[in-house]
Amino acid sequence: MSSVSVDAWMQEASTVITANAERLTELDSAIGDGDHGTNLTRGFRAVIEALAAAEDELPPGRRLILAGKTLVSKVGGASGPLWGTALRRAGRSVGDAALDGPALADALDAALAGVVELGSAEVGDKTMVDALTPATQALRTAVEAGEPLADAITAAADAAAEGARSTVPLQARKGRASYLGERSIGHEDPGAASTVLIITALGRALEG
Amino acid sequence: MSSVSVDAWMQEASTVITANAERLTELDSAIGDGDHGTNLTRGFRAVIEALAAAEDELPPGRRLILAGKTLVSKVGGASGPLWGTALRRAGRSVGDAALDGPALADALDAALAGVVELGSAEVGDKTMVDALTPATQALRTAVEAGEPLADAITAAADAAAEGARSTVPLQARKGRASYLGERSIGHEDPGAASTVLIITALGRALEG
Amino acid sequence: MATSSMRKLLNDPENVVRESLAGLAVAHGDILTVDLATQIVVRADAPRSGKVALVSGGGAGHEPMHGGFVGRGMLDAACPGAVFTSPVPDQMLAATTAVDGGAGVVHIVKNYTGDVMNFKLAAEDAADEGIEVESVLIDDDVAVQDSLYTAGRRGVGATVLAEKLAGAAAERGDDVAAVAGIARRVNERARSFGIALSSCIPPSAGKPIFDLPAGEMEVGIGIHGEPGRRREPLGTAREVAAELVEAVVSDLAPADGAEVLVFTNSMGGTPLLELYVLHGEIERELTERGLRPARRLVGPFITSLEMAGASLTVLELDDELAALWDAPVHTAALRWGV
Amino acid sequence: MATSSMRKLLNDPENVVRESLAGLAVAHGDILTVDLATQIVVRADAPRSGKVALVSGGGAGHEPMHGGFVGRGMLDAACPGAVFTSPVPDQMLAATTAVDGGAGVVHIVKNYTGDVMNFKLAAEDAADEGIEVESVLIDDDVAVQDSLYTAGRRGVGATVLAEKLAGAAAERGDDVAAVAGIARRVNERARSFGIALSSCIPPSAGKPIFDLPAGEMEVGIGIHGEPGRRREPLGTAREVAAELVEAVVSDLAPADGAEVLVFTNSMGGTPLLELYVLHGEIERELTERGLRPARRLVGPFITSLEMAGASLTVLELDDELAALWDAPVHTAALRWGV
Ligand SMILES: Nc1ncnc2c1ncn2[C@@H]1O[C@H](COP(=O)(O)OP(=O)(O)O)[C@@H](O)[C@H]1O
Ligand SMILES: Nc1ncnc2c1ncn2[C@@H]1O[C@H](COP(=O)(O)OP(=O)(O)O)[C@@H](O)[C@H]1O
Ligand SMILES: [Mg+2]
Ligand SMILES: [Mg+2]
Ligand SMILES: [Mg+2]
Ligand SMILES: [Mg+2]
Repeated sequence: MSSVSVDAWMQEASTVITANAERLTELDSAIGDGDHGTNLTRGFRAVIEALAAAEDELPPGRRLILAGKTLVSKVGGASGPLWGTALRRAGRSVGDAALDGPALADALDAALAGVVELGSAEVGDKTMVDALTPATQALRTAVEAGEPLADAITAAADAAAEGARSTVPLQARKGRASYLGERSIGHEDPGAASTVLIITALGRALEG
Repeated sequence: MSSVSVDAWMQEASTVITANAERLTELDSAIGDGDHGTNLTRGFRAVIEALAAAEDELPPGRRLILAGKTLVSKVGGASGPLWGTALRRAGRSVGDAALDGPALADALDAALAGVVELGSAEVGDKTMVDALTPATQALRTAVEAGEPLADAITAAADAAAEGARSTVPLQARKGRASYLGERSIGHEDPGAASTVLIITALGRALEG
Repeated sequence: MATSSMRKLLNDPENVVRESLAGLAVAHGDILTVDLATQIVVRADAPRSGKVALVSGGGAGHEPMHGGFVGRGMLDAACPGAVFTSPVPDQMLAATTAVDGGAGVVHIVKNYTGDVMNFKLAAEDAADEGIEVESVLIDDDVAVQDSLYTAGRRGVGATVLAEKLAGAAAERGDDVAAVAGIARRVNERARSFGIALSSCIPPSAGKPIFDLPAGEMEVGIGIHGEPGRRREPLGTAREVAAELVEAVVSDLAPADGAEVLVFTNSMGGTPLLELYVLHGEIERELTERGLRPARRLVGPFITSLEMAGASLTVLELDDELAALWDAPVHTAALRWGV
Repeated sequence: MATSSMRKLLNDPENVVRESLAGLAVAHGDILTVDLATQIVVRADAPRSGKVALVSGGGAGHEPMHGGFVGRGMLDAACPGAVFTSPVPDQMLAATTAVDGGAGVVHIVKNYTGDVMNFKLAAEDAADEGIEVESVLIDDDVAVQDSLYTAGRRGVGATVLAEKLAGAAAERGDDVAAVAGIARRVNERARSFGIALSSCIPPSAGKPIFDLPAGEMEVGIGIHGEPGRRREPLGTAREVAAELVEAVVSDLAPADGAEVLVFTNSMGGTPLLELYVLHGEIERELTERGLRPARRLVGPFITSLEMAGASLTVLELDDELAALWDAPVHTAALRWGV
C-alpha cells in the first residue's frame, strides 16, 4: 500500500515553490505586498534543511511537526503561522503511522482545521482556504472510494487548482488583499496558488 | 541719432528670456542644476515691474542701475550677481545720457569689466563671458566705424551667438559646469545662451 | 534580481535586514544592541528591573520603525522581519525575555494578519515561560472599514505615537495594565490616512509592487506597498491635505476645539521640502475646523522604503498624553529631554 | 509643468519655498520663526545678546539644511533661495541684522560661485551697517580638484558638521574669531564624497535633471542635482563603501588610529534600511584602515530633493571637536542634551 514520504513531499514542495517564487510574488504584488514567493521559498528551504538534520528514525508525524515548527520559525507574515500550524496539526494527527491514504486524509483534515481555527477564513473569502478545502474534500472522497493514493492525490491537486482559480473573481474578505476591497477582484490569491503547488507536490512523494 | 530705451530693452529681454526658459533650463540640466531659465525669468520679470514703478524722469543710467539691483535682489545663484553687477556698472557708465551708440559701447565695456571682476572668468572658460566679450568688442568696432546703431547691435548679437556656439566644445573652468570636467564638453553654456538673448534684445529696443 | 539592477545600496538582497541591523548597531551602540543571530534590537541597558518593558516589531522596510525607536522612553526591544514580512515568534520571545524586568511586558501589535498571528504565538510562548504579556492592537487606519468582510483596520501612524506615549508611561513606573492602557487610549483617540505618489521596490522583488503613473495618486494606502483603496488624479498639496484631514477628522470626531498632535509623515520618498508644504496645509485645515495643534511630528517615521507619499495621523490629546509626549526619549529617531 | 504631472506634493511650484517655510514655521514654532516676506528662518530667541551669531543659507532642496539647523547650539538664522539657487544678499542681510547680538556674525558659505558671490555682497552690506561679519568657506568635496581649471571644491557634508561645531562654540561664548576658527578647522579636517543612483526633479523643471538608468551610478556628485565626475556600474554596498572611504580617506590623510566622526548621509531618496547597510560597510572599511569611529551621524541631512544616493563625510576629531559635537543642540533636525 503506497504512502507519502514526508521528506520527499517537503523536498518537492520546496522545489516547486522555489520554481514558482516569481509568479507567487507577482500575484502578491497585485493584491498584497510582494513577499509571498520569498516567504515560502525561505520557509521550505529551511524545512528541508531541518529534515535532513533530523534522525532517520523520526516518524512521519514528528517530521511533519518539525516541518511546521520550522515554517513558523522562519517565514513570518501570514503564511508562516498558517502553513506552520497546518503541518503541525497534520503531524499530530499522523503520529508514528505511515502516511497512507486514510492517514493523509486525516492529516489534511487536521491541517485545514488548524488553518481555519487560526485564520477564521471561510471558503469564498479568497484565501488559501479556497484551495485547501476542496483539496481536502477531494482526497477524502477518493480515499473513501478506495482509489489508489496516486489517483486520490491527483483528485486533490485538481480540486486545489480549481479552488485557486475560483478565487479570481472573488472580493477578498481576509488578509492583506481585503484592504483593496473591490480592487482585489480579478486576481488570483497568492496563498491559494501556493496551496496548489504544495498539494500537487504530494503526487511526487509517493513511496512503497 | 538712435538710442536704446532701457525699459524697452529690459522688456524685450524679459520676453525672450521667458520664451526660452525651458531651453535655458535644459542647457543648465546637462551641465548644471537646472535653474538658469527659472532664475533669469524671475529676475527679468522683477526688473520690468521695478522699472514700471520707477519715476518717468529717472534717467537711463539710473534705470540700468535699478535693473541691476533688482536682479541682485531677486535672482540669486551665479547669474543674479553677475548680470546684476553688469547692469549696475553699465548704468554708472551711462549716467544721465541717452543710450546712443558710444554710450552703449561704454556701457557694455563696463558691464563686461564688472562680470570679469566679480567672476574672474576669461574667454575660453565656457561662461557668459564667452558671449559677452565678442559682443562687446563687435559693438565697439561697429560704433567706432560709424555704423548705424541698429547694425552695430546686429553685429554684437551675431558675435554673441558665435561666442555662445564656441562654448560647445570647451571644457568648463568656471561655475558649476566645471565640476563635470570633461563631461561639460559638447554642451552649450546656459549663461552664454542667455547672454545672446539679452544682447539680441537690444535690437528691439531702439528709439529715436 | 541582481542587486545592481536596482537603484539600491545593498549587498545580497537576502541579507539586507541583517546587514542593516549591523549598521544600526555600530551607529547607535550607545543606546542599543543588536543580536544578529536572532535579529532583534534591544535597548542597551536592558533589562530594566521593575519597569514594564515594551516590545514591538514588524516587517523591515518601515525604518526608522521599529529599531529606530528602541531606547529610553520608548521601546525596550524591536523585532524586524524580512522586508514587509511579520517577524517570527522566536524573535518576539527572544526580545521579550531579553527585556523582561519582572514587571510585565507589553507587545504593541499592528493589526495585520501576519503580525497578529505571530505575536499571538509569541505571547503563548512567553506565558509558557512565566512572563506576563499584555498585547495591544493598533488599528488606526481609517481607509479600511472594520467589518466581517475585511481583515480589519491596519495599524499605521498611531503605532509610533503609542510606542512613545506608552514608553513614557513605562519609564515613569506605571504598571503593565496602565502602560497597555495608555497605548490603547492612543489607539482609540488617533486616526490615520495616507496617499502614495509612487510604489516602492522591495529588494527581493526587484521592481515596484505596482505601477503608478505621475499625476495620479493611490488613496487610502497602508505601509506595505500594497495598492490603496482607490486611485485618483493627483491634486495640489492643499487638495491632498483637505482629503487627508477630512478622512481622519470625520472618523476621529474629536471634541470641539480639542488639542491635537499632528503627525505628518513622509512615506520615505517625499522630501522634506514638500512635506512641510503639506504640513502647513494640514494645519490650516485643522485650525479651520476649530482644532488646536498642540504638538507636531513631521518627517519620515513610518515608511515604505522609497515610496513617495505621505500620511496624516491626528491624536486627540489630553493633559496626560501631552505630558507623556514631552517626557524624555532617547532613540535613534526621536530624542528630546536627554 | 503642471504640479499634478509630477510625483510631488505642491501647490504652485513658484511658491514651493515660501509655503514650505510656512509649514516649517508652524511645525517648529517653539524654536524658530520665519519671515515669509524676506524668506529667512530665525532662531526664536534671537538676537542672543553677546553671543556670536551664525548664519548660513543656500538653495532650497537640501532640507533639512539649513532651516532645519536653526536653533540653540547651531544656526541663528538660515536663508533659503529658490530650489538649488543661492539666496540673495537682501536675505542674508536681513538674517544677519536679525541675529546680530553685538558680538559679530559668522557666515558659513558653501563654495559655489553663486553662494560665494551673494554672501560676499551681503557681507559688504553688513559692513556698511557696522556689523562685523566673518565668512568661512566650506569646500570639503574631494570629487573636484581645486585648481585654476575649476570653480574649486564644493561645500557639502562638512557644512552640517561646521554648523553644529561652530554653533556649539558660539553657544559656549567663544568670540567671533574663535567661532570662525572652529568652522575652518572642521573644513580643514573633513572630507566628503558622494554617489547618486538617480537624478532629482526640481519643481520648476518638472523632470529629472539627468537620466540615470538603474544599475548605474554617478560618482563624485554635488548636492544640486548636477551630474557627477563619472558614471560607473552600480556595485554592491560593500564596493560603494570602499570607493567612498578610499576617496575621502586618501585625501584627508588622517593620523594613524585617529578618532573620526562618520557622517553617512542619504541624498533623500535612499531609505534608512539601505543607508544602514552602507554605514555598516563604511565603518568596516574605516576600522580596517585603523581609524576609530567615535561619533556618528546617519540619515538624510544634506539632500537633493528625492535623489537616491548617499555621501560620506569623515571628520578627524580632537577632544575639543568631540566635546563641541556632544554639546546640546535644539533644532528641527538635530536635538540632544535639551
Ligand atoms: N486569515 C487568513 N486565513 C487564511 N489564509 C490567509 C489569511 N490571511 C491571509 N491568508 C493567506 O496568506 C496569503 C498571503 O501570504 P503572505 O504574503 O506570505 O503574507 P502577508 O499577507 O503577511 O504578506 C494570502 O494570499 C492568503 O492566502
Ligand atoms: N565665474 C563666472 N564668471 C562668469 N560667468 C559665470 C561664472 N560662473 C558661472 N557663470 C555663468 O552662470 C551660468 C549659470 O547660472 P545659473 O544657473 O543661474 O547659476 P548657478 O550655477 O548658481 O545655478 C553659467 O552658465 C555661466 O555662464
Ligand atoms: Mg504578502
Ligand atoms: Mg544653474
Ligand atoms: Mg508581508
Ligand atoms: Mg543654482
